[in-house]
Amino acid sequence: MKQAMTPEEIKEQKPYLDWSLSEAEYNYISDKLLGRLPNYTETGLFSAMWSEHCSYKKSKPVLRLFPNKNSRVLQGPGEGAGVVDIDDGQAVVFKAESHNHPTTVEPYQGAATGVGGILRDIFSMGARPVASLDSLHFGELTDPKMRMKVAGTVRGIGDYGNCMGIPTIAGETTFDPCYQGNILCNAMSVGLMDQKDLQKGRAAGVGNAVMYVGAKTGRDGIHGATFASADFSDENATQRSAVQVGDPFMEKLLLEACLEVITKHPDWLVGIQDMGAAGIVSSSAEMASEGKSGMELNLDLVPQREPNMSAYEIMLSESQERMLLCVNKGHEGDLKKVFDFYDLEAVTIGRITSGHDYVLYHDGQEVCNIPVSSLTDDVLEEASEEKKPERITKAETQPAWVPEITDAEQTLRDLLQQSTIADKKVFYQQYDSQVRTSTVVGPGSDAGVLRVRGTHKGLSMTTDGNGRFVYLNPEVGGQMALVEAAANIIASGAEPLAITDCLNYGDPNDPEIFWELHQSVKGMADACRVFDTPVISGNVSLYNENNGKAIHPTPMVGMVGLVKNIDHVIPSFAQNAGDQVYLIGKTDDDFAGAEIQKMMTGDISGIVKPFEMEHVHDYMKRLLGEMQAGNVASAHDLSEGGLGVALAETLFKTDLGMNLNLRHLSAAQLFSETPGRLIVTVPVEKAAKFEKTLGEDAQLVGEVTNTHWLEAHLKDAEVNQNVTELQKLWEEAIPCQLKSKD
Amino acid sequence: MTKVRIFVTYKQSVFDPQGETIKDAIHTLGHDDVKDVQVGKFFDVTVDGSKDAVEKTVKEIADQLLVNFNMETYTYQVMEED
Amino acid sequence: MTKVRIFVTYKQSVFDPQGETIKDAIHTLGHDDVKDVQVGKFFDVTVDGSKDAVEKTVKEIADQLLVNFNMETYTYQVMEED
Amino acid sequence: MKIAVIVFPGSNCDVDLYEALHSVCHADVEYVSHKEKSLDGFDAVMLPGGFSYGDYLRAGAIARFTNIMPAVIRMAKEGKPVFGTCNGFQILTEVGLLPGALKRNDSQKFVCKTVPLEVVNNQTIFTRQYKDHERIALPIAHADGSYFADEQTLDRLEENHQVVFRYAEENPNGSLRNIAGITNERGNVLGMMPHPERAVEALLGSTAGLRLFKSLLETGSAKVEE
Ligand SMILES: Nc1ncnc2c1ncn2[C@@H]1O[C@H](COP(=O)(O)OP(=O)(O)O)[C@@H](O)[C@H]1O
Ligand SMILES: [Mg+2]
Repeated sequence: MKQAMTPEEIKEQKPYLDWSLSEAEYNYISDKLLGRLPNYTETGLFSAMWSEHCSYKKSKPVLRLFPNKNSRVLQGPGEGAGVVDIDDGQAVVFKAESHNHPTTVEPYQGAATGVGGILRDIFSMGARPVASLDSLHFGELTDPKMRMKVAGTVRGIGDYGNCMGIPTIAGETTFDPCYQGNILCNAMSVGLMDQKDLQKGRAAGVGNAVMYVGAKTGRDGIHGATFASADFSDENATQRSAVQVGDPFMEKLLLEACLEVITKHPDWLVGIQDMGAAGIVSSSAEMASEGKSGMELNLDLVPQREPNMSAYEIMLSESQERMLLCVNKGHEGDLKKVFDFYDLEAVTIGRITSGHDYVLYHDGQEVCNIPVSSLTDDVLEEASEEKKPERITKAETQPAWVPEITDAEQTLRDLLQQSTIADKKVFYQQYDSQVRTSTVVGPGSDAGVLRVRGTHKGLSMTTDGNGRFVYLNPEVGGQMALVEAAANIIASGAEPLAITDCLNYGDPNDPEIFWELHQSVKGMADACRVFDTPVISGNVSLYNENNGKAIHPTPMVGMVGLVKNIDHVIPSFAQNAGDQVYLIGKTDDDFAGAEIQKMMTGDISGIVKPFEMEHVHDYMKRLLGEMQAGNVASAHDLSEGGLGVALAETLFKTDLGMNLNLRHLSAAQLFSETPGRLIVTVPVEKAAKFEKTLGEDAQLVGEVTNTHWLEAHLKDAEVNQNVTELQKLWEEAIPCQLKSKD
Repeated sequence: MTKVRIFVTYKQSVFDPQGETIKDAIHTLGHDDVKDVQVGKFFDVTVDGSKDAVEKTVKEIADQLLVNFNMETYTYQVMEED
Repeated sequence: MTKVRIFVTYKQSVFDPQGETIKDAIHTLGHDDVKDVQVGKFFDVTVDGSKDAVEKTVKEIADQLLVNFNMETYTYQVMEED
Repeated sequence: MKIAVIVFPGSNCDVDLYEALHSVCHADVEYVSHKEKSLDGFDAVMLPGGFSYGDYLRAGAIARFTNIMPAVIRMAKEGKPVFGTCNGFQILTEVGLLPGALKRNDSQKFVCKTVPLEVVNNQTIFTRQYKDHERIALPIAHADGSYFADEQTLDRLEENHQVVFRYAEENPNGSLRNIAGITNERGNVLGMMPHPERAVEALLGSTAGLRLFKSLLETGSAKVEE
């Protein structure tokens, strides 16, 4: 068999260093795990499986901080996706995944295959994907190259989801120079299932078949897993094409075939897992490990698209739209028949063996024989150095920046046109947000809401994160990411259930970056405990750097909430003239990392102040009670741009206005971004009850009018703006930048 | 004026799901004699200038705009001149 | 085996916004020497059989599948034989 | 009336059509696989939206060769109601049951939003519950919805009152003469890009599409006489 190098040559020439396996790891594998030198194929398998992407060797110690259980959690992290009980024998399944590096290199295919990958994670659990979300962070639109990347990314997400027939119902899109050389593309998928159909990625039962289904294997994305774990510079632009191409049509067939087997023939199936990063090796080794089994695969039986693929290439290929199944002996033919109906390949490529060895044959020869656990469980966790960055220590001693507002109206108009705040319709209108006819609230609100067909329930979902706050104060920024997600869910009238996350950071070998990771995860974890929203799945993306410069630490929170009665979903815009307007939560001078700071100073600086999470949680819970009781007409959370922007957004798409007494606030505070606030409208007849429940946490600030003017009286300024004009500025800002000729 | 046809195709190793699906459809029509199908796109551009200038332009617009070198490659052919 | 390249374009009378969009983008790059851009797709099909049989196949698959004659038209070119 | 909803490989609005008919209209409806050859026992057939065969090559181009299509054509010839929305409309033009073709949107982009339409012909079996020239708003969600036909065909369509829906305020895709939906000459085959099946429940924002299904279902014998 053509192994490219002998084990001795590998030891001498150390090719594994290029595959991101360290010498210490190599020696540990040789001396402690195998007691011999690994051959070429084995070395390749180790470097992929021991990469950060597959093993989480650096982030694991930090991930342990996350709570991941409560009475509703049926499946926490570790499987394809997390599963949460939503009563009536049903469950919601969700997970998010990053595809940052592939999207930066090839935006269209990178984004498309990101969506494809996360969808397979959902249906491998036995759930039907019912909605997608995305979280996109780009460089500034003033760069024409970035405009093309933005267009490609959005088209990629749209094309894949649209073709699959899964609505994309919410997401976020932000712009900051820190993402100029490394864009972030995080995709989240939500599925719905009957609890009885729950599957695991598990292979067990001596003699049972390992079956490969779906697309053929080519040389796509070889070393994608290790590639994603390596620093990322312009040199990579010249590497030979290993771009993974998505085939959503094939995936649609795969989805239907897999769900047919899972729901109609549960007795055939032992386990199922999608082939994601590091392809066949990670799926098969993880399934064997989970089932505490041995496994033998014959690679000659793997359907191949290209000739002369080596064992190493077959095992590490990241060709898309493939799944691995463990099938009870004797049912291989039955299973094949189902897949035949969908014109899909289903091939037995190996068997479960007694013992715990992972054995591969290629061209009639044994090319790998190692303990299963050496690939999956024996990975050396790495303790990382941490150091608090100078910039934070320094900022702590400096006075906080407060904007000087000379023209509050103009400031509001300018803020509405900031690309991070402006209307994102140009993007999300490229996504089918209604297919499957269950979308109650689509993109353009705080959270997307789906009804659960056949019940009175609904599911509310959102993705949120703000790298600027995390950069200035990782711990508080981490808390804020969770609180913002919770505010969005609650604004829709839903009870937060649990979260998934994508942790997007720079090179963790830099002690300052690892400190950011650690602190922000701690902040998120604490907030998760306060809100009782365990982390049920997630994903880590490190090495998000370009030519040595890291992105802002950008943890993304994907939260799902339960709507008890779908008829009580709360809209995010004002409903009736005469309704009372309340501001929920305290407003302070919080400008560090705020959109107004970036707009006025061109940069962000200062310290993001801590806030009282328990208190925020307490009044949000009471607010939710009022919503569920039908006492609230609309609710919108305050995020980028603060109260001023939120008030305008509450009036867009209506023909109403507001008259507000904000004399306790300065003009600057109109744009402060103190976390945990919402703007809520309440019918007059419900106001007394509402005020009683919310007490001091709700401040009556005015009423909804039928003038379509936003009128606000502040301590040191007056705002009187025509909403139609504001809306026009907000709507045209991004299309205008996209069309720019320079 | 010179008319140049620029052909853009996927690189060899890149998977082309469209070509596969079309091949299957052709087989459904009964044409098993068709062994392979690959899909590409072409651009007919009309360019003003000397022969050398035209070729320079073609290369530049291919490099900067028409071709995605992550996965595509191109050739071109001068169709007619006048 | 014969390789045939089948070119499919919109009919002359059909408005093709894509060509216009690309032309504009080329002008933005500063290439005002590009006067016109038309876009088409092509299919490289590898067919087994005699020359006549191959041409017959090409015509049939073009007529039945590859071309929508409401808006498109096609030409083809034999690329290589062996 | 018993209605078949055809499921092609890659159909994905099949659920939407089915549920609109089943859960909302309480009609007798069944999914039928593209592999079937017969539609015996059905009184009407509907082709759903989605991406049959991934829209590879052209939207609807490959689906027209599936086993079920001869049976669909037969039903059309017999004068029974045949309805296609979105990808279904594209398939109906590809197979020649409706004239013209659907091009890529002028914007070159997929577009999902709700657009105003005018009911141009309320005398069809599909539209008789709408008022003459009524304005309604229906969702669209497509990348290839720009209706194209040559001038004579367009003139003939208008003379015969085959244009049933027109985009009323903005033209979202570049369709000639703002055409959003047409029938065949006999009036028993309707194809349209907008999705009436997505507008049948107030909970989801609109019921403007409901009367299309009701028109058909409340016809008694839906068969169109020649
Ligand atoms: N990439 C995207 N995909 C889908 N929806 C998006 C995307 N970007 C923004 N949106 C939608 O636009 C609206 C505004 O987004 P954002 O300003 O991030 O809201 P918020 O601050 O309330 O989280 C939301 O409804 C969001 O779902
Ligand atoms: Mg919000």
